[in-house]
Amino acid sequence: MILNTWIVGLMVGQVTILATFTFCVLNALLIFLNWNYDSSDEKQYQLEKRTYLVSALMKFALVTHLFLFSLTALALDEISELLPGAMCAVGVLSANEYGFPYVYLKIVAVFLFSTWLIINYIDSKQENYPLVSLKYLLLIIIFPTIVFETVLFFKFTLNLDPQVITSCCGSIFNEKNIGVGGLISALPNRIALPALFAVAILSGFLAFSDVGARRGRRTLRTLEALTWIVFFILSLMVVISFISIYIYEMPTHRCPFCFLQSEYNFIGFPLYGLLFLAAISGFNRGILEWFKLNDSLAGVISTTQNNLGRIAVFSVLGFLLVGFTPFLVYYLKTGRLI
Amino acid sequence: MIKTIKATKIYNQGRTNEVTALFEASVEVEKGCIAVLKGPSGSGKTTLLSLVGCQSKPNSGEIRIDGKRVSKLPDKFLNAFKRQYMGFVFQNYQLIPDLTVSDNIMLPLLPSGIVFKERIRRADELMDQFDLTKRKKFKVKNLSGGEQQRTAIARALINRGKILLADEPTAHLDSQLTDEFLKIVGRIKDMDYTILMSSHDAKVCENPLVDRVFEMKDGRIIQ
Amino acid sequence: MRYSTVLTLILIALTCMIFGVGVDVNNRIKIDRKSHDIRIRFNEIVGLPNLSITTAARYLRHYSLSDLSTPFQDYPCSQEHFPASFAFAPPDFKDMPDRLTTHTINRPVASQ
Amino acid sequence: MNLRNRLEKQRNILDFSLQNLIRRKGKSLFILVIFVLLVSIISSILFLTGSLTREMIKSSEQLPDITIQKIKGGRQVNIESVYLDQIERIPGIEAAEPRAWGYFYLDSLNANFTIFGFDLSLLEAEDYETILTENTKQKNLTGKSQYKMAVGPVVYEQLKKSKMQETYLFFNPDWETSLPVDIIGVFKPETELQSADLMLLQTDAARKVLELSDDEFTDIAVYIPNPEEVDNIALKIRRAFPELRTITRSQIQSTYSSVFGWKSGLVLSGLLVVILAFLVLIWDRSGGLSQEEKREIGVLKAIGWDTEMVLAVKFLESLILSSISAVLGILVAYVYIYWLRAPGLREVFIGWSTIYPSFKLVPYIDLKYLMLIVSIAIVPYSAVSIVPAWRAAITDPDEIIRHNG
Repeated sequence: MILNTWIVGLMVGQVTILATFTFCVLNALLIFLNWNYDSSDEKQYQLEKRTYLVSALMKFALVTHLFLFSLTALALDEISELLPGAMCAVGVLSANEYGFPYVYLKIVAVFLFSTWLIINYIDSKQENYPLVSLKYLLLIIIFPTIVFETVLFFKFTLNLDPQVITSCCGSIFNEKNIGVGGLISALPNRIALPALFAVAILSGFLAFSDVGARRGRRTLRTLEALTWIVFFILSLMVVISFISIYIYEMPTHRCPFCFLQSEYNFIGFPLYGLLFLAAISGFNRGILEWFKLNDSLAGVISTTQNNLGRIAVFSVLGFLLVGFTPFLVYYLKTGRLI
Repeated sequence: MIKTIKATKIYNQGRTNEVTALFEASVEVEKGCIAVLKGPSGSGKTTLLSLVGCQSKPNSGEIRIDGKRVSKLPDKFLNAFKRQYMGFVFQNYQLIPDLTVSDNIMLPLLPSGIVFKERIRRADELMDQFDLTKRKKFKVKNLSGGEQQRTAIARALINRGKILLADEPTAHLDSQLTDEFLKIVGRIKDMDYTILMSSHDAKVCENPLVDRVFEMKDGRIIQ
Repeated sequence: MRYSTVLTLILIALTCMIFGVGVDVNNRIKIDRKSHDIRIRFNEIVGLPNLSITTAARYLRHYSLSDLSTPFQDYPCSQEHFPASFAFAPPDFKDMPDRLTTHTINRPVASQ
Repeated sequence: MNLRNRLEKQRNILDFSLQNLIRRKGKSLFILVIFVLLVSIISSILFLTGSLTREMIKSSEQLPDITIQKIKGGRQVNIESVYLDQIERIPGIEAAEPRAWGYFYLDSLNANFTIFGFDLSLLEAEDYETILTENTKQKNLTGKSQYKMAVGPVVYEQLKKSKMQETYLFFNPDWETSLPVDIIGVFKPETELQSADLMLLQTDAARKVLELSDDEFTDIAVYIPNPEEVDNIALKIRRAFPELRTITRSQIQSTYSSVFGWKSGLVLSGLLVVILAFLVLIWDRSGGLSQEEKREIGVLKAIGWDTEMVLAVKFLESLILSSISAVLGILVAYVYIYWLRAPGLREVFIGWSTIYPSFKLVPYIDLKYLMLIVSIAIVPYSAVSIVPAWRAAITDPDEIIRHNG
C-alpha cells in the first residue's frame, strides 16, 4: 500500500462519489417503492420533491466522476515514480490485476451515467412523469457498477507495492507481448485505421437510414448504438497504435495516458473529451429508441436524438482533427511516416 | 378565467394536527372581473388564494386557470405557468428587506431569462407608475408601509400576467391608504387583469369596483 | 454593474494570479536549469544521496545510508526524539534479498 | 425559451448567488477564511513534499549505481579494503571506489558536519569553476597547510563567525593534536541543498579526521555502465558476501518518493479529520438556514422560481465561495512556500539543526496539483452542500402565504 497525497486525493473523490450515489439510490428506492402518480396526498408531493434531489446529486456525481477520471490519469503518472520500473500511468495500472479493470469500469460507468441523465432530462420535459419508475429502477441497477468500481479502486491502491518491479508501457504495448496490450499494438494500422473509418461511416449510414415499422427502427437504432461502442473501442486502439506515436514522435512510446500531461500541452483532454462526447451521444441516440413509450415521449425523444446526432457528428470530426493533426504535422515536416 | 371545482385542502394529512382548511370549494371568476373572498380569519380565504395562485396543490378537486388544469402539474411546469399568469401580493408583502426596491420588483423576471435591458425598462415603468422612482435605490426595509405595498404590487405586475391575487391587501393600511389602494386596483383592472382578493374590510367588499363577493366560513363557500 | 460581471472580474483576476504563479514557476525552473550543470558535477563528485535539509542527526541527514533501523541506533535508549524525525521515516529496504529468498525472487535477467 | 433567454437565466442565477453572498458578508467571510486556511495548509504540504522529492530524484541521478556497506550486528561498520579487489572482479562493474566519509559533531563549530574524503587534486580547473565560487579559490590555493578542503556555503558562514575562514583546525577528541586544513573554496549556493553542511577534505585528511585505519573505508561506490545489470550485480555481491548491504540507486529513488509521499500522505490523512471537522462546521453554518433565509426562499418560490433554480443558486453560492477560496488558498500556499520559504513548516523539517540551507526550493507545479486540491477540498464540500441546498429549495411557498408573521 502506498499512502500518498495523490492516492488520498483520489480516495476522497471516490468516496464522495460513492456516498453521493448511495444517497441517490436510497432516495431512488424510496421513490420507486412509493410512487403513485394519481395520488394527491402529502407523501406523493414529498416524493416529487425528492426527484429534484436525485437529479441534482446525479449531475454532480457525473461531473465529479469525469473530473476524477482525468485526475486519476494524471495522478498515476505521479505515482509511477514510486514504483521502480513503472515509467508512466500504464505501468502503475498494470502493477496489479485491479488497475485496468478499474479503468474499464470507470468508462462503462461514464456511459451508464450519461444514459441515465439523458433519460432524466427527457422525463423532466414531460408533464406527467412517464419514466419515473423506469429511471429509478435503472438507477438502482447502475448502483453496483459504482460499488464495484470503488471496491476495485481500493483493491488497486491498497495492493500497490512500491517495491515490486513493474513493466511500463514500452513493454506492455510491445508487439511481442501477449495479451490485450500486445494485441492492440500488433493490430497494424493498415487494418485498424480503415476499420475505424468503416465503422464511422457505417454508424453514420445507420443514423440516416430509417424504417417505417417501430420494431424495425428499434433494431436499427440498437445496431447504431452498438456501432458507436465499436467505434469507441477502435478509436482507443487507433489512439494507442497510431495517434500516440505521432504525438510523442517516437515509434516505441505508445502510452494512452502520457499525452494528458502538460508536456504535451494537454492534448489528451480534447482528444478523449471529444471521443467520449461522440461515443456517448451516439450510443444514447440509439438507446433512446427504446424509451419511446408514448407519442408525447416519442416527440421529445426524436428532438433529443436529432440533437445528439448533431453532437456526435461534430465531435467525431473534432476527434479526428485533434487526433490526426500531430500525424499531419509530422508528415509535412519530415515527409516520412513512423 | 379562474375556476375551482370542489377543491379540498387538508394540511398535515394523516397526522394528529390534521386540519381541513378548505372543503369542496367551487368558485368561478370571469375574465376581467374583480372578486373578493370575504370572511373571518381562518375561514380558508388564504388557502383558496394559495390554491388558485398555484402555490400549493389541492388534495382533491380541480383548479383550472384559463382552461388549463393546473392542480396536477409537476412543479416545473406549474412554476412556468405561474410566472406566465400570476401576480401575487402577500399579506405582509413578503419583500426581501436587504434588496433595493428595483431589485425586489425584478425578482419574478429572473427565472424567465428576460433580457437585462427589458427587465430594467419594465421595472422603471412600474416604479414610475407607482411613484417609487425616487425610492429606486432604497433598501426595502427603509420604506414606509404604503411604499412597501406599492413595491409588492409592482413586483406582482412585472411579469405582465393575467391574474392578480392579493391576500388581505388592506389589513395594515389606514383608511386613506385603503382608498389609494382601491384606486390602484381600478388602474390594474384597466390593464386587463382578473383580480381576486381576500379581505374582511367592508370598505373593500362594498366598493363599486368589485364585481363578485364570495363569503367564506370554516373552509366552505357559503355564498 | 451586474454581480456576474463582478464575479467574472474576480475570476479573471484570480486566473491571472494563477497564470502569474505559472509564469513564476517557469521562471524559477528556468533559473534552476542554469544551475543544473553545477549540481550534476557536484553530485558526480560527492555522490551522497541525501539533501542536507536537516542536520540534527546522522540518521536524518543521511537517512538512506545510515543504519538498518534508525530509531534505535547503537544504543536502545536513543529513541527518536528529534523534531525532524516527524518528517523523515526510516528507509524501507524490506525487499533486500537475503540468502534464503534470493533463489525464489524472480528478477528480470538482463540480456547478456 | 431561446438560447439568449437561457443564457440570461444562467447569468441571473449567478447574479443572485453572488448578491446573496455579499448580502451575508459575515457568514461568507467566515467560510472563506476557513476554506482558504484549509486549502493553503493542504497545498503547502503538497508543494513542499513535491519539491523536495523532485529535488532528491533529480540529484540522485548522478549517484553511484550501487553503494556497498558492511553490516555487523545490525550496525553499519567500516568496510575493509579486502572486499575491493573481489568486487572489482565481478564482470559488468566498471569501477568500485572506496569512499571515506562521515558525519559528526564538531565541538569548535557547535554543529554536525558531513566530512567527505576526496582527492582534491583530481578536481580539474574546469571543475573548480563549475562548483566553487571564484573569489576565494585563487587566494587560498597557495595556502601553507599540507591539507586542503572545500566547504559548503553554510559551513563557510559558520567558519567566518569563528574567524577560521582561511584555515580550520581539526582537533583530536583529547584536544591535544590538531590538523590544520586550508579552505580553498566554497561551493556555489546553487548546490546548497546538497552541500550546506559539507566539508570536502583531501582523502588523507578525511581519514585522519574520521580516524579510519589504513585498510578501512566507510563504504564502496560501484559504477555499472549497463543499467539493466545493476540488480543482478547487487544480488551477486550479496550472495558472495552476506555481510554486505547493497543499496541501488533505484532503491534510493523509490525510497525517497515513498518516504515523502508516505509522510505527506500521513499528515494529509490526519488532516482529513480536520477537513471533516471543517466540513461539518461549514455545513452547519451554511446548511442551517436561518428563519430569514427560509422566508426569502419561500418568497422566491412563491413568485415563480423553480426548485431547480433555487437549488442552483444555493449550490452556486457554495461553489463560488469554495472555488475562490481554493484559488486564494493555493496562492497563499505558493507565496508561503516559495517566496517566504515556509517559516514554521521549515522548522518541522529542520528540527534543531544549527546548519541548514536557505530552503530555496524549485516549484514543480502544474495543472494536476490544482486538480488534486480541487478533489480534496471542493469536491467533498460541494457534495455536502447539495442536500442543504435542496432542503432550502423545496421550501413550500404555501408556508409563506399562510404564516403571516
